[in-house]
Amino acid sequence: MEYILKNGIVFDPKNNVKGEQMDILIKDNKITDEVSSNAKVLDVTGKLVMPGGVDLHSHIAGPKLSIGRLYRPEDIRRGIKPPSRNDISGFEAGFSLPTCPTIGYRYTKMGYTTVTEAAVPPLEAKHAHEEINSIPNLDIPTLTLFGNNWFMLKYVKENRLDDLKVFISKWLKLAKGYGVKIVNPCGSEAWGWGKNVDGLDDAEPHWEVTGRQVITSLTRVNEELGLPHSVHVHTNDLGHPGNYETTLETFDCVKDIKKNRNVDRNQIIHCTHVQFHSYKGTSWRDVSSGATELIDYINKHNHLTCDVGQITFDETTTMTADAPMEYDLFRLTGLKWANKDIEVETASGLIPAIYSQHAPVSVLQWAVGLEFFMGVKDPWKIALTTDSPNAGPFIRYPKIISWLMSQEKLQDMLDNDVHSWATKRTDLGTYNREYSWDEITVITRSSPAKILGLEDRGHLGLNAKADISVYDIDVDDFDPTLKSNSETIENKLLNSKYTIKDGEILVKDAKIVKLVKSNHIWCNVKGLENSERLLENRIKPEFNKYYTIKYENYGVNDHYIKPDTQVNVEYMGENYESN
Amino acid sequence: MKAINLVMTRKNSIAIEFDNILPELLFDKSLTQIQDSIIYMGNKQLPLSEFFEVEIEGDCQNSEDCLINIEGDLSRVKRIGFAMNSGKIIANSNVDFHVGALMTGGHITVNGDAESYAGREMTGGTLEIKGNVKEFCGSSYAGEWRGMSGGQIIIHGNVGKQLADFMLDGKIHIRGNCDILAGVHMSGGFIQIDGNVTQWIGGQMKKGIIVLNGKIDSMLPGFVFQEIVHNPLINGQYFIGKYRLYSGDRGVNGKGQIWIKE
Amino acid sequence: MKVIVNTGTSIIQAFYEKKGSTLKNEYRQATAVAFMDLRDMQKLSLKSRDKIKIKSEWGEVVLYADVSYDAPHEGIIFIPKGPWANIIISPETYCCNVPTYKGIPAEITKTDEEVLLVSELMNKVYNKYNLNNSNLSEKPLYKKKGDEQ
Amino acid sequence: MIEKPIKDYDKEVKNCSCSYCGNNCDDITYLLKNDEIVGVRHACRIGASKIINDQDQRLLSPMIRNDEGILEETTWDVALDKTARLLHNSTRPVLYGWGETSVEAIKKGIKIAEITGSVIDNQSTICHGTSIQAFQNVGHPVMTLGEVKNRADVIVYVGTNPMDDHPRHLSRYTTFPEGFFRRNGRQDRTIITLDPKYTNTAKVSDKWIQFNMDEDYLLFNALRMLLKGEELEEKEVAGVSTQQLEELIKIMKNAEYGALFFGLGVSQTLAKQKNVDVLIQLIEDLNRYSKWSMLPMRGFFNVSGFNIALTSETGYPYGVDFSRGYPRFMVGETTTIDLLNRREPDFFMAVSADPGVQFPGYTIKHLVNIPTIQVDTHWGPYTELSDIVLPSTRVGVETEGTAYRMDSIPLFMKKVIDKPKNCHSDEWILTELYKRIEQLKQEDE
Repeated sequence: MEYILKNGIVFDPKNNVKGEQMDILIKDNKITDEVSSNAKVLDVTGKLVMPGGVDLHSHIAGPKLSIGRLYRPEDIRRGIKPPSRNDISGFEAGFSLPTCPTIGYRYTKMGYTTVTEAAVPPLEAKHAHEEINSIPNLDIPTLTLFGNNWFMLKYVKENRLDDLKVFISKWLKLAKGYGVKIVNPCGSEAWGWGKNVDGLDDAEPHWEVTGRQVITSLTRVNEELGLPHSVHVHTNDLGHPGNYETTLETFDCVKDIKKNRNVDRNQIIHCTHVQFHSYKGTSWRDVSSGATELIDYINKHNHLTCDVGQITFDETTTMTADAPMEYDLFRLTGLKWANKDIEVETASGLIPAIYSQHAPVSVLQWAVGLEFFMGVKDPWKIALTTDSPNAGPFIRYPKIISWLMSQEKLQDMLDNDVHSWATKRTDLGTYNREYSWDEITVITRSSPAKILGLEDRGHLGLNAKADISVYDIDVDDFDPTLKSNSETIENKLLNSKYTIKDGEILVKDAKIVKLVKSNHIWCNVKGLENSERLLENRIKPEFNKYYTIKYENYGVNDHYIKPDTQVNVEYMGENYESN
Repeated sequence: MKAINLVMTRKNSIAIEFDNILPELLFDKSLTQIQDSIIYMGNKQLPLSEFFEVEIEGDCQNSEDCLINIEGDLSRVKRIGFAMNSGKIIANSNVDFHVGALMTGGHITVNGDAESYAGREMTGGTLEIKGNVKEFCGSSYAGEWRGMSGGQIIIHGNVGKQLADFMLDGKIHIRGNCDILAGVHMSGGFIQIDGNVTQWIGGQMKKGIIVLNGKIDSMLPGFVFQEIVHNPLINGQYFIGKYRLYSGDRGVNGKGQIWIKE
Repeated sequence: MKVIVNTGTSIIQAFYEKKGSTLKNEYRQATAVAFMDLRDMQKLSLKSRDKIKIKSEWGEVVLYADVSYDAPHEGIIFIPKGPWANIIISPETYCCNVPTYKGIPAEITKTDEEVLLVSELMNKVYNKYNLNNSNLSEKPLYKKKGDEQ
Repeated sequence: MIEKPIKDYDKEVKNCSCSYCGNNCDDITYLLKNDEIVGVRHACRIGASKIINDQDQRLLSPMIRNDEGILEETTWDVALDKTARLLHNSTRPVLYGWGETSVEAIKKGIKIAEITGSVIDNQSTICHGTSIQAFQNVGHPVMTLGEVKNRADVIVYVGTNPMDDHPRHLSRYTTFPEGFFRRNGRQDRTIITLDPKYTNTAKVSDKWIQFNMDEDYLLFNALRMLLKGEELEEKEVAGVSTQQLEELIKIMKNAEYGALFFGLGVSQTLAKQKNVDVLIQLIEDLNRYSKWSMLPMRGFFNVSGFNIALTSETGYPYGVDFSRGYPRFMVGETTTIDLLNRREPDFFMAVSADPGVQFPGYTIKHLVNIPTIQVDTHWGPYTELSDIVLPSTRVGVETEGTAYRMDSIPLFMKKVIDKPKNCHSDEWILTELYKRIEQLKQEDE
């Protein structure tokens, strides 16, 4: 199929297109520069055109979601929407814990085409992929949890990085994972005994390995393999006042590790939901923002990127492999607590969270997130996330954009809506920045795509994937800086005029018109097959002793990942960029 | 004052759902509009006139002055007064699930028994049931830790198990007896039971007050006897007689009060 | 004699159930059994595998009696879950969706009546198709295609 | 019942997943001769009986009751068309079962429920539904079984008898195996059973605490108090001496890693979900002092998979009512036993489940008055009440598919032998039904 997307106002930061009126040509699933006379014209004169949205960190499939839905029927009820008569999508259910189909409907309507599931334990990877099969309309890479895996801990402890490299390469194949996720390294393992680790250099009591060792080892291995994405790190001490120092140390601990020569991205470490890791103080009474120091570091260094994890003032659900932190939250709030320890690999925890604009701590967290948006100068180093649903459900992205684009709106909130900690305990009030559409495009499309190493998307250049979103906003006649327009921004961005994925129109005029199967994106390292076989033979006896399923039944069978995109990486030995 | 009189003409073993039959939805509607109101029966949607004869008396300007009077065997009519906010409903029969659940205002009288889930998660208004009520009266819905938070429930007969789970606020008055597990997880509000209770009252209770004028077989170990008070003043009301005050549940460091008449 | 009935899984009943042998005598032998306190059996002068009739508010059924080694409680009997126990248990869920499988008050008497096979029992108790019990047995009763009409 | 070792076989298939209980043991070896399973290694007795089952009781052809009330063989087209029409024309249909089929089939079932406005429900409704209600109310602290194997030094079984119901639970997952931090297996662990009955599990435990039936709620309440350091005035709670309770709580508090498993003895007795509710809170409290997790002992091999699949698709774990086109879940109202007790359903289909074995007689009586469909592999009590019988295949033996273990670990179950000629998988049957119902819906429009 061929289309001409005509006369839109196009934002394509990677290709330096900043709001030019132009046509985008689509042939089959790619952007092209020539179409035949059969091409169908979609007139979008004056409308906002961007590449399809890319979310680099969200929780949309796998065991945490299942537990969440199972134990929060009150959240499911809150998001019930009967099927509409003139839409081909079905009913919706769930607010912070949407059902699988609902996730697809809501993201597509927002113009998103790629969403990363950020934490999958390999043991339950089949489950995550099975759920992805029920989510329509997205491309979904999954990040595989390694930060507390016993084999990893053993190799790190014994400094066997070659084995670790082969292990990661093999395990990504087994889990059909895209990249390496590290969550509270060593802390979730310590949770096996009801404990946590305190900071980057507190060794896990049994393994005597520290978070620092895990992060640096996995970063080295990630770069040696040349995986498209860098290590994706949820640093130690999440949600603890005073944790910004750990975060700073984490930023710094990998800075001398060399980046693989073949990768497109700039960073060697991606630190996720930094908002939760940027607090000063010793308790929730004397807590204040530590964002300024972290922002300063990010502005001065190029080896790291981050996403925000912006608070949105909702009743939502927190879910993370950082299980000890969730128990702390349970002690703090007394709300119903869910926990799941997963043998040999990780733990996870969940708890409902109520972020209120009247509660000092929530407001501090909200302001810290916005500080990052305001303070990080280069938008290519940052991505918009809410760590959905942890800080807020993903359907709040448009609301966040409305705050970022209007100082008037933000100031009004600071003056009238939110608790005074926002200005008293953070530097948010000192910024005076308004995001342009170009910058919004970067933090919701181009930057996350680049950070993920998915070069075919996040832009509209020749041969890029034809993933495009069009919003019913007349760019030249619309002032996003006005407070009075912030609701319009939210509504228009929630309901795209067109969402096009792989050259197919999925949404038209805010209605879903087509449902397609989601695509599983995973990373396949080539060139280590022999080493993998040897490692497998060594691992098997241990595996069968300490897991409770057989190694032979462990991996994700191919039929769970149809259709898939296999991102092939040729292993080329040590192949680093020179500094 | 406008009265909408509904007389049942057809009863089914498959229950029907009355979500749309509320004063605030019908007070300004014409006879035909009311007759055409959607009633749910299983996977079918049918007009009210399939099941009821409708008659209107008088007129009103707002829903507060609207009364819906329902006659016939309503034991298979669910959701009477569900999420109602104003006006009055009188059901002259036994009623099915969810009567007065989620109501925020207005007045419901049931001249008969009610099935389970009466007055669940109510936030305002009055629900009065002249007969007995089954399980989960005044409780929260599955998963919700914020239960009934306002309004009052008056039950003339007996109630079943798990009364007022997770109650936060509001008043419940039971004139009859009460089965096990009343006031579990309660963290506020006031329950008065005039009849007897078998056991396990107030388990995991954090706050709130339960007054028991009848007898109880045994108390949970989490409740500690405090004192005997003559004619105590509880929740702004004097209770005549000698009352034993217990506090608990210690298992949750609770400060709930249970007053039991000697 | 008045008793309290508990029902639940037993390993032998589960063995024949999972094997798919519910119509057969071995399933009846494993499942249509009331496991009793020896003292209770003596009170009714019951030997192992004697037959008793058990009656509750919900129905009555004939079972074999046998000695329990797990529940040495007078007045309490255990019946493996299955079509026989179902007849006497309480359907009441108290709005919690699970019927009452345990703690059912019932009365037992010695009897000479037969313990029925599953097919006979289902036909006699529920009588959905009004069949003649003498045609029913351990073998499934059905008409093959092409059988003479 | 003693089986001799099988020597006469020509093929071994290893690492098969058992299709009996929620243990889903995936280390089973099938022994085949001439493409028939003649032996099973590693499985427990019940698992083996499920795998090598009774072939002369097999449902082999679709059947419909004739005028005399006798089931008569028919073609798939006739049986499926009739089923589709009955379901399509019904007002309050119930689709029940699902515990012993694959997630792939379950997902088809959910789709059918959605387009027909049915209630879809599984065996949770008669087993651990109450446990799920408690999870919903107060929390869900669980683990995978390997955590127990590798770490647990204290294991408590409450109201469950795995030695009979989940025979390999102790030997494969919890008590006997060597674990990473428990090198001596059984010797490194303390096993405690709380049960009114002296069960086979109690018999192999280090400690058996007998409590009064139906007083679970009281017992766990008292334990919570003791854990908080409060003293009990009572000398005895629920038939257990206070001293014994104090000893128990001391062991639990001092555990390095504790695991608690509970069964229907907790979820089906008097206080039902509130028993589990307070038990969960006890586990939550214990985590202040030590590490504790819990898990319900799920019965059928994929009862947990149904809960997961249904939450993925609809948000709710069981008892989902699609009568309004979107999911509603209301315990006691949209659940199978309650609906049948109220005589509401006008259509009933059981897929891989036998209500004749599972439901109270009073409940079953309504099945006499309405159309009933059976989709299953074997003749059973429910066949005797079924108007239409659709013979299906055995997952993990004749059909592949996904199942979830009691701790929600997904397993892919193999197809090892061919199905009987005229049987079809549940997934196939439901796909065919779906197509026919879609067709009928289109004809209506």
